[in-house]
Amino acid sequence: MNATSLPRHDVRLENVMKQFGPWVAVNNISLTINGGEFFSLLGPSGCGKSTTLSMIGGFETPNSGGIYLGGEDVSRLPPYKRDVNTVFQSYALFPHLDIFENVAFGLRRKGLPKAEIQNRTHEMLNLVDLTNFAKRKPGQLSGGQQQRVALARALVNRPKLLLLDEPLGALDLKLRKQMQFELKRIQNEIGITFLFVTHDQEEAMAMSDRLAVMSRGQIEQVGTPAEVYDHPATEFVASFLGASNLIPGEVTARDDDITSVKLEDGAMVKLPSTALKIYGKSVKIGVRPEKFQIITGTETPEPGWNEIEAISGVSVYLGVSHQYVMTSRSGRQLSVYEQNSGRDSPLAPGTTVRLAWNPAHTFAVAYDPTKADGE
Amino acid sequence: MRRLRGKLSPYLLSLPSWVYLLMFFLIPLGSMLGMALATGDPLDGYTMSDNFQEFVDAFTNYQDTFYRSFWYGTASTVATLLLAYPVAYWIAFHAGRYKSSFLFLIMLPFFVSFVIRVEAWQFILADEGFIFGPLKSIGLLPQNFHVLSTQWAVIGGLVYNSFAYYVLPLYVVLEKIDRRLVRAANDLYASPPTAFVKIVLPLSAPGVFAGFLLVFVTNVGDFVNADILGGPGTYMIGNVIQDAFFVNQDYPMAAALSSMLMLMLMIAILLYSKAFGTDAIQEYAA
Amino acid sequence: MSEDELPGNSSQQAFLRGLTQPRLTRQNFLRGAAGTALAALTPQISRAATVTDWNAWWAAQKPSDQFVFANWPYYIDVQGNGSDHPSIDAFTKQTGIKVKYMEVIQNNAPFYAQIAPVLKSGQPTGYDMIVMTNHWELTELILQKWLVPLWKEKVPNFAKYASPSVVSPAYDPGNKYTMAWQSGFTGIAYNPKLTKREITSFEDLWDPAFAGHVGMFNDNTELGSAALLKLGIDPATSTPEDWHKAAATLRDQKDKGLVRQYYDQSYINALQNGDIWITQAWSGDIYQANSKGYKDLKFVVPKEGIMMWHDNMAIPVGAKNPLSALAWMNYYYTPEAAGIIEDYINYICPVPAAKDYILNVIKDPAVANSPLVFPSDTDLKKTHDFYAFKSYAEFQKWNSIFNPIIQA
Amino acid sequence: MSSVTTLPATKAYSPSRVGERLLSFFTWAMIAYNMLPIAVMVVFSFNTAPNGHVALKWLGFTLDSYKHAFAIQDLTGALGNSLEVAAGSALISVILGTPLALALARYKFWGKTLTDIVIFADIAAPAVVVGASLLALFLTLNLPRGLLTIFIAHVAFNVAFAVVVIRARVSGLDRALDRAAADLGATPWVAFWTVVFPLILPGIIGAWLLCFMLSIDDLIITTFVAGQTLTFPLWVYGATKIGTPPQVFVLSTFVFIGGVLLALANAALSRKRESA
Repeated sequence: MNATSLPRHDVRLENVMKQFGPWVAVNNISLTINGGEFFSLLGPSGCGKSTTLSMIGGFETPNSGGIYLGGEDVSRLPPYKRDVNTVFQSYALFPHLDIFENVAFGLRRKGLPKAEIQNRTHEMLNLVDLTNFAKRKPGQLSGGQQQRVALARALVNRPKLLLLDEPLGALDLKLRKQMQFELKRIQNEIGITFLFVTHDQEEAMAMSDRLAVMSRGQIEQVGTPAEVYDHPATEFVASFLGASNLIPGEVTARDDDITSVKLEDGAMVKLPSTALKIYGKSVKIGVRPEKFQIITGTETPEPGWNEIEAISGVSVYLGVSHQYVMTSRSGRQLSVYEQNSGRDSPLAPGTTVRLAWNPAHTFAVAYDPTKADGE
Repeated sequence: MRRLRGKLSPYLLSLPSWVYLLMFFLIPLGSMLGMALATGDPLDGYTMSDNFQEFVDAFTNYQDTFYRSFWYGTASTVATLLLAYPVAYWIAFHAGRYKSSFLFLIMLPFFVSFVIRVEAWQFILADEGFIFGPLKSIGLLPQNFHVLSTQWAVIGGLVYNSFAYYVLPLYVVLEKIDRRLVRAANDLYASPPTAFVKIVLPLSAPGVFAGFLLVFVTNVGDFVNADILGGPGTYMIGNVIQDAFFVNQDYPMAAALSSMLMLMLMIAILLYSKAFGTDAIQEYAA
Repeated sequence: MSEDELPGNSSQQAFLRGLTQPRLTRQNFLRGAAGTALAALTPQISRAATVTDWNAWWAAQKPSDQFVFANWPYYIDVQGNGSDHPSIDAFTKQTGIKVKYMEVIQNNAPFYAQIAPVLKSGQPTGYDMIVMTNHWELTELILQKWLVPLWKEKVPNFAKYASPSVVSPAYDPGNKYTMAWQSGFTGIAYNPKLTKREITSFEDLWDPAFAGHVGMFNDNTELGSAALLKLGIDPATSTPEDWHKAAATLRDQKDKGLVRQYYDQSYINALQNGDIWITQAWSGDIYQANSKGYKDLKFVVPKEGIMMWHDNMAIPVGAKNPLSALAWMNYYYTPEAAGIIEDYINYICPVPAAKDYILNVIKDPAVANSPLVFPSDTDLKKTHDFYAFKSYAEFQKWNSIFNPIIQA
Repeated sequence: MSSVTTLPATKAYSPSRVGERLLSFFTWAMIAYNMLPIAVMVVFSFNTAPNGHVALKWLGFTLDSYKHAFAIQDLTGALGNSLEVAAGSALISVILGTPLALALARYKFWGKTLTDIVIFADIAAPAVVVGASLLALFLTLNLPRGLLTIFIAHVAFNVAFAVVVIRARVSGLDRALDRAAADLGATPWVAFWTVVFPLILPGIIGAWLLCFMLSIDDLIITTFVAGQTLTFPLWVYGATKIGTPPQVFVLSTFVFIGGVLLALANAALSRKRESA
């Protein structure tokens, strides 16, 4: 298949809203996915990501707002009139049809000439490496093979957009990793826009060019995996993408470069002003567990690094690292990862240490101290 | 437009059956009730009146027959349950890959007409038939002994005819029970009988009740078993209704009796659907 | 034959009929839908018996080459293993008329109940000839004007061959509507091997030694009449008081567990199988059973007397082939046809001359000389007639006394 | 993993082994009991019947009744009527029932509970009541009783069974399959015929078979609405009164064998379909 020749289409959602009775599933979201992009919608179950996907696929109609595919408004087109294809979570392979017929299903609906159906189907089976399975029924295939059939069945139609609804959820860990690369490879090869829905943050980060984190029917943040991970815009994003330590504090000084924050236990920390997009006085500053450096005894941190005091608790050995649960002076539990490169034996519980980190690795999210602390 | 069609589709899909059931099930039942309120005789015709007396008469005249029908219905259903449960249990839990073969064996009698099956029992149980005849001639049974024409023959016939109808719903529920639950119970110190009583039996309750209802309702309204296998004093309400229609032409009485029977059974059905929901009952009815 | 003649030609009649006969109107339908199924059962629906000039009606009938004959099972000669009836074949050969012979009548009341609503709604029953016993149902058919008055000029053989016992009977004076098919006795049959003694009286049906093996009829006319005879009462002249007495003795019989079952024709099966030892019985059935291998079975004329009944051919209104039906009646009233049939069914033949035919042509002296098939005058003196109901109320009275015995 | 723990466990309980034996014996005994009347029917169809009725006593083996299997025209005709009504009413029931089964299995709609109750009432209503009320209706409509009314009545009680059986099959169907079909360009109509229908077809066939069997077996309801038309059960019921001709047993044996073969063929076919 001459994949690179396929045109790339962007997808635009404008103020899309979907309600089921009183329940607002998708609340007024707007989003642009660039043509040829591998884009992920990430969020916990019930956040509205599947509903969003359903609306783009045409299985649900938005109550308001518009969905544009390559500039064309498709929001009210039924699924069978949209150039969008889906890889379903359960694959939804037709159990009564063999693999060839499953893949050829969409082409037959378009009424293409027989020869072309033959060619394109075989080409696609070849791409997903299932040529020898053409005459089998879906029930006779393994999970990974079924997944590839589902992919082939969708891609063979050369859609403007491919929707993937948690397609790897049913696979075991090893196969999942393998399929992540496989998907990435195919997407690179054919260049179609992929919209991938998942609740697995690692998967989303590993595969996406950009991703959107959703919560309660709204988009919390859109960006590249690194942007979203390193500088989460909200407390929700911070905690949903990996572990993070969030400590409340108050901004004491702020200039163009550096902002100073006084933490709840009295420690003063600095962070780049660019990391602080909020202008309230109360903030929570965040540090990822792997950014901490553990300093014991008389060691000194790198100059200019932030530093707080903590008491080490239980630790877990993970091969590449040790994970500690530590307690700050104000009694807050902190998660700390240390590479297993220096220390011979883990810190004994009860050891008083200092945790230091580079101010550039600090982020901050809004904090309303009048509300109960969520942590 | 599409959304409208989406909303309408369940109604469009139900419409044909609904129209049919309305015309040939619900309306006739309604007319039945109407007819029960009529007065008159076959020579001069009937007129509508609000004659509830017919219901009173139906009950007072045929009180015993009602009781008897319900007694036969209950006895035969309980007996069928006791016979069908172990069989369904064994097939579901021990028949392994021959499950469907056993179910097929259970279903086999359905391939022979109901009347012929009942008639075959008349053959089997005949006083001088191939079972009792020899027993009598060697003196094991008194000359006078007979099973036919007694209530036991009628109940026995009902049990025979409902056996397969009861095995199937029981099998459906039992088959669904996760065998690991029994293992878990055994693991938690339940002996096999205890595990059965505490785990299997409660989980199979919906099938027990659904089957009970279906078999009970069918048996209470039957008249063929009583007619072919019964004797004097085994008249069931079905026989009386049939007579009222075909012998005495007392249409209002026939209608009143039918309405009362339907009413009593509907109460039982509604109680059931309140307790277990209507979905479940259809599932086991299949 | 005609009663109230309508003036004018037949098209005018049709017009008048159109005015008086209801069609299925929307209103009618809605009334049905609204909750009453009575439309067909109410007098507003006028009957098919709107024919008033039967002479004209008969004159308008065209000959046909078939007719539908509804009869009781095993009530005609049979050859071979199935549905071969030599008498019918001979009739078809003679007249070119095919007979659709249907054994659909198990008992008078159910059959009447089957056809009555049809007749009431003015539709044809589908039968051109039916056979009914001289019970209430036949009386009702006549009262309802649901039988076609016979055109007797077409049945000359009746006058020529009919036995006096079936000419102008009380239930149909002048044979206006009916001609007898067979007559018969209702007496007692028993299996001497099982009763182990001879039976002579209706009292024997109440013998506790036979508990659980006594058969009685579920036809309440037959049932009640047997009890009346047992009490020494002539059914034909009995009173409601007598009926109550009869019912009491029947109830006693049932409560003591004597009765095995109240049978329709199935009693013969039960008797042959040994389920019942002694039973009310129809003479011809026992004759047939004897000739088919159940030689032990015996029929007795009890000392109290015996019931005699008549099964009658009649043409229901709406019949499509009445002329063919008449042709059959005429054919039946010949010594040959009656003889062939009689030799097989062995009830009481309405054609005495058939005796010679059976004796000389068929050469079956057992039947020809049987006093039950061709009874002597002395035998006929022992017979009783059923009580003839004068109204529906009277019939209901009888029902209300005897039905509870069967049903409860 | 689980086999390691369970294998010794099952062997350890010897009482349950005894119980299992007893149960298995009981099951076989019940199957024998279940089959007894059929065995009687088949055996006695070979009994000599000198007077045209099946005799209680064994009078000797004969094939006569098989040679004259179709000698009783009324009986053969009645069997023909029965087959006709059963096949036709089952077909109509399935055609009416399939859409309703789809609606009940796939939609929530106003009146669904009521529909459920009506369907169940139709299954559970005593046959005498259904028969009697239909007779009353036909009388009201001046509809002559015959094949047509038998047909109408049989559809009336079969529809509910068709709905229940097909519905079970539809419920087991993954809704994502519909979505997938639509996603791949199939209109709802095409999606139904290419995906849903082939997948619920076994259910539809099963429903048809059930309806066919219920119909061919029905006596009680048919008694009321048959008029002068005879079906096989009606004829047989009439014949029980005066003795059953051996042909009844012979034809029933044919029907039995035919039914069993049909069911086996269906089972084999669906097994093949599922495994292929």
